[in-house]
Amino acid sequence: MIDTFLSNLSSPPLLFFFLGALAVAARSDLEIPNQIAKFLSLYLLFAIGFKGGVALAVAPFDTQIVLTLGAAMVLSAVVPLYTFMFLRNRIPIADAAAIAATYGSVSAVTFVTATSYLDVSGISWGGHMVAAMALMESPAIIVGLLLYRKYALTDGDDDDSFSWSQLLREACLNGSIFLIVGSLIIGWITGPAGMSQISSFIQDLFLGVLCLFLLDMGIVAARRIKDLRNAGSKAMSILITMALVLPLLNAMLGLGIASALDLDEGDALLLIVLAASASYIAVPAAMRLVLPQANPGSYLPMSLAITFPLNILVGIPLYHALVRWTL
Amino acid sequence: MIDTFLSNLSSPPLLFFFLGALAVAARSDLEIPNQIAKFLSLYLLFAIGFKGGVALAVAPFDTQIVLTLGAAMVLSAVVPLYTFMFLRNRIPIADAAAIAATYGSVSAVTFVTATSYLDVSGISWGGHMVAAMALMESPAIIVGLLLYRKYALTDGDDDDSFSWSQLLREACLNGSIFLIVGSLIIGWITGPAGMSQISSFIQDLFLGVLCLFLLDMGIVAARRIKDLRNAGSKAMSILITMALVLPLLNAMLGLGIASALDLDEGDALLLIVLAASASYIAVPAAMRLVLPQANPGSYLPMSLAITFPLNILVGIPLYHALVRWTL
Amino acid sequence: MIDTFLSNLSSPPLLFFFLGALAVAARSDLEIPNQIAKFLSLYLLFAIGFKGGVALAVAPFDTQIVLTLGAAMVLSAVVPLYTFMFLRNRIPIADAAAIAATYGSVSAVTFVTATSYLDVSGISWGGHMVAAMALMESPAIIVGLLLYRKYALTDGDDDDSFSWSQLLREACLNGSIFLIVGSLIIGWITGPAGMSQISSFIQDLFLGVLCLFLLDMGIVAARRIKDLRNAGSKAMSILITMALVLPLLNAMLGLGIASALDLDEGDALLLIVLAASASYIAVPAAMRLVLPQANPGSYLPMSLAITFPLNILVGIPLYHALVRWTL
Amino acid sequence: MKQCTRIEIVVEQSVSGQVIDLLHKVGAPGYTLIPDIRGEGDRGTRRGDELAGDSSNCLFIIACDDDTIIESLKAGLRPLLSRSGGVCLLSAAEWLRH
Amino acid sequence: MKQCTRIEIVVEQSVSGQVIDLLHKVGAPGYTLIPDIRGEGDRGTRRGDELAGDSSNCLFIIACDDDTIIESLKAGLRPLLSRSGGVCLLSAAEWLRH
Amino acid sequence: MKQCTRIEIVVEQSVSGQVIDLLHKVGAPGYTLIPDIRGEGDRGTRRGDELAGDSSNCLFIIACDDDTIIESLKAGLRPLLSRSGGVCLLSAAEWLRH
Ligand SMILES: Nc1ncnc2c1ncn2[C@@H]1O[C@H](COP(=O)(O)O)[C@@H](O)[C@H]1O
Ligand SMILES: Nc1ncnc2c1ncn2[C@@H]1O[C@H](COP(=O)(O)O)[C@@H](O)[C@H]1O
Ligand SMILES: Nc1ncnc2c1ncn2[C@@H]1O[C@H](COP(=O)(O)O)[C@@H](O)[C@H]1O
Ligand code: NA
Ligand code: NA
Ligand code: NA
Repeated sequence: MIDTFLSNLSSPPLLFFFLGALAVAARSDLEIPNQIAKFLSLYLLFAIGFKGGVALAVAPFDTQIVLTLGAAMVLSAVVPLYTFMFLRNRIPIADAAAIAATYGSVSAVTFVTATSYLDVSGISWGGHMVAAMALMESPAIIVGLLLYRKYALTDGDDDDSFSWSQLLREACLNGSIFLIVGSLIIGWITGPAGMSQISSFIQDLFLGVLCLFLLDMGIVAARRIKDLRNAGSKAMSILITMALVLPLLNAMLGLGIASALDLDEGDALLLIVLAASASYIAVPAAMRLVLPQANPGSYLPMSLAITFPLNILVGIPLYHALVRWTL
Repeated sequence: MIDTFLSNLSSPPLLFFFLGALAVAARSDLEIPNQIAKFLSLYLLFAIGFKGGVALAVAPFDTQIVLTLGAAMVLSAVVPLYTFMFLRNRIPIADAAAIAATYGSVSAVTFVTATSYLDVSGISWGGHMVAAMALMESPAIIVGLLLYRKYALTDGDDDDSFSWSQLLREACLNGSIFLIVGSLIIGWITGPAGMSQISSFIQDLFLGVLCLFLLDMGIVAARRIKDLRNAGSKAMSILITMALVLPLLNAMLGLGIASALDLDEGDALLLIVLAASASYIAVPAAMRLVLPQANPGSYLPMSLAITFPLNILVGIPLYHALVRWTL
Repeated sequence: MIDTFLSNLSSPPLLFFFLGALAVAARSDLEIPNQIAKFLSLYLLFAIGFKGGVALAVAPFDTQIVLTLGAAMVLSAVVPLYTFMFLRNRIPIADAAAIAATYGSVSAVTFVTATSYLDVSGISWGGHMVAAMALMESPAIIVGLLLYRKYALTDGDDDDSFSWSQLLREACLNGSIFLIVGSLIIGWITGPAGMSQISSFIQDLFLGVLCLFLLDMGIVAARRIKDLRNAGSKAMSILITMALVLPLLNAMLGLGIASALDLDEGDALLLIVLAASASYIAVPAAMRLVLPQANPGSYLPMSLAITFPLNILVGIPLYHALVRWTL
Repeated sequence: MKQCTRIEIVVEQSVSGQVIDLLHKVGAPGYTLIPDIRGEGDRGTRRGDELAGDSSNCLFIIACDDDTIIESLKAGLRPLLSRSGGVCLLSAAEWLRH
Repeated sequence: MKQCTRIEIVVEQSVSGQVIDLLHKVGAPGYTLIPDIRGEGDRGTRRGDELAGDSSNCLFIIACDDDTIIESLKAGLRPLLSRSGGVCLLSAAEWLRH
Repeated sequence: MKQCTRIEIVVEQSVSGQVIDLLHKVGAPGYTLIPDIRGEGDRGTRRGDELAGDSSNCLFIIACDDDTIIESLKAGLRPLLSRSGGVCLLSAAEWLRH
């Protein structure tokens, strides 16, 4: 198992993540321009969505797939419930709701890193897991906001600005969700014929782009750690602990579901990674619009500076070992 | 023929165009950063120019090629004439001149989409058609402006700001024209040896980049449709009709020339597509400087939101069917 | 030898450099967006660093390599000495120091162009030359500043703002140096296994990206020539002469060391190119912070508009001929 | 030259659409918009690093010589500013008419 | 500290070169230029989406304490603004001299 | 509405970190930062073309109603401006409080 860890840690993408973090620690001015970072991320969503869609086209839906997708959505709605319940008397209630949504939702880059971990290890995984990821992005946002409205608004204020249509739009039509779902559907429509047209672009470049993207993630995650240090309040220790414990807890839940559904090795690992990961793009974007009362200084450093590195550095090989051991 | 339509509509690039349009319709915030969009466009011009140049290097000029290039330029100068004559008493004269220039000139992305349509269908086409495209960009701009000056300036005002050198610079040295011509010449100089050095970059990535670029085009075209709705004047119905009729009319002219010159299937289709397409980069950029009196709100939505989708979605397979049927 | 020149001049990357320069001369508005240019440069550093690291992993350090690295660093510290001594009574002393640092340091793009010249010619070169390049970036900056402090500050002013830690950070942790060193180390850790994961991204696209990057370099270099013309002072003729003579002089020094160390053909050429090249990214960035008294209008046009084109157009094949003739 | 009020508004990028709608509603004569900029205020630092969930700001500049429009703009902005943060500065300026 | 006039000019990106030439000609002491921004005015919306043929705006800020220069700048700007649109605002400011 | 001073600072991009540190030190209530812009002044043209060694400028806007803070900001800026160039303009404005 130590072996798996070390080989994970010495894969180029993860080493570039370290390099980015090191750049911040060493106060280098290394930086990926922001439009480029955005483009690399669009590329990854486009490629993984398309790949998943093509895979779905050749191995169509069966009961197990439908059950997996259903379980994924339930997972994404349940995680916020217990997260919120635990936090709501400990930190401001808007922050508790935003953190709940953050951990119920998923991180596409963590997922993508796990798929490339599987690809490099030669373990197969199903294209429907991309659909599972897409389905897990939104429910947590809605649950998080409903929890906030139920528990915070007994005094009735602020209610006028709420709009279901805005909530649903922010939850489901965020650019990154839209692109991954769209690419999935297009991949599914065009199938292997479509893939043959763009596979050099989508497959051959994938790991190289992932390296550059994780370099950027290393930079931004390390900056967030600095932010965390600046904040340094009492609540911070709760938040840090949660950011370390929640992914492991949620991974266990994912593992339970995976073994209940008797998933294959690859799909099981991906479901666990989805459960364990926390959002740092779609959820914050939605929260800023539908729950501006929540402080991004609490939920963002948790997901980006702690949970994200934890998952990609230690989590993926650890969850993999657990899958091997359990299934 | 229905078959050709459907297979055209289900090619990945076109599906991504739809996805972009859908994003706007659904009010998603999906967006390609503007420097990235510019880069994707530079890449397409660079790649198609280089490819055309290399093709020219191996199959050098003959009489038919020279005739084709000449006919292309004439086409680009004639189309503005009848377009302007039809419009000049119906809408403001500056707008009529700008629209004339727009439809006489060409759209490189429509051309590129047609070449990839041919490549995927396994139909060959000649590198000199890239040169034809480059030659068709400028004449319409000059003709459009001369028409405006002949018919609008009887009262002599505004004349002082006119400068032939500025006009020629804007018409011929626009960045996109310059890049495509330059890449063509470089491809022609370096030939297959040069191609072997950069073919992975230029050929293998082409369709993938085209997908992302058409995603962006779908977004901007759909935004323009919204703009059109906002305008909603009487003149608008003329403009919309023109935007639907002109490409078909110009395509017929292109078809006539193609059969007179006895062009091959691929080259004939490309000439028709060039005739039918309308500019939305080079001409608007030139018009803003040499004819700022014209309202971009009239000529841009026409070419971008109506003629462009019409050509790539319906036009290409339709013109192809006509070519098959005629030649 | 004329042959080598012509075949160098007709390689796609160099032709795109000309095209960029021509765009400025013709007053075309062709432009590479600045974030894109930055990204292309990050890509080149990432790719060349990684490639060098992988090469090091398979052919580990020996005495000759250690000697080469040592000689490279010494070269980079010695060049500023005589450059400064020659200039210090002829132009403002801060400018003399900055020019000294500029010519002691290196240009990564010149190096990269030389490696692709070698690759295309089928001549092998050692990965440790990438390390040599990285080691040559910083010493000149430090030597340049120390010279300035020794000769300029007899009157003691401005001294308070000096900080060794800032100087070292600027000299050694500049983003581009950091990325190349980091990629080198990661390539060295992951070795051929890592390379197999990202080689399509790193190797296949390399020359295509270099074409687009040199297109941009052609544009910015030509703009600088215009700047030079504007300045037109007496000192300018000294600066222009220096910009032409220094690279040749430094190349001779490099050639001497290469033959003393008995380097292989490829490594010898790269060492000479490093000696002959002048920095236009790392050094100016550092100088603006540690020596803001120096006028970027003097050292930048020298390295960018004269020395850089001289090296890539004429220098590389010339130095190659010398290497062949000497070794 | 004409006296006017120069209005400068900094808000989060994601609400820029709401500000534009407001400007249309109150009948502002035009605006200039600088997108994707940074800032720091009571609600923390906005580094404009969207991939890190960080938001950007944007800056509107509006030249206006009609006091009724200015008043309705101010009234429309207040709830927006108190909900999502930002600043709005007003100063006197002269407008060079073309 | 020194009294000066702060001049702010918004024009279409494509004429920025002409404004820079004008600034050189009238002898402006310097300028700051924010490129590639957006706006809306009498001539429609400029979304800065060049590939859709849309143009961008740019914004110049000039601090100037010489009235002759200011007058010739204004004179030079007028035809440009009436041809291609845009706004120019002037206001009083204090300039912190270094 | 509240009277305040609008402070506008243009400096080279590479010293923006030092300005932010200064703003924190003097206790400025916030700032807005427009990065990567261009300009021309006594120290030549800054085209923001980093790969050509060219630097960019950046522009800070600070609304502040506390004179002590303004004075210490000015004092802290002077050495920075004389070392690396730039301009700082101050003017009066009204601040719409949310
Ligand atoms: N005093 C200030 N001066 C200039 N800009 C400010 C100031 N306070 C806030 N801002 C801007 O407004 C944004 C939101 O402010 P806040 O709501 O206070 O977090 C910040 O990110 C800044 O860009
Ligand atoms: N009232 C205004 N306030 C601020 N900016 C304006 C205003 N009117 C126009 N502009 C700017 O000037 C550009 C050209 O204006 P126009 O010529 O009126 O279309 C617009 O795109 C805006 O960026
Ligand atoms: N008079 C001015 N008006 C506006 N901006 C200026 C002025 N002078 C200098 N600047 C800006 O400050 C930067 C540095 O100025 P300098 O130190 O004079 O070279 C320039 O690049 C401009 O962006
Ligand atoms: Na999760
Ligand atoms: Na046409
Ligand atoms: Na050197």
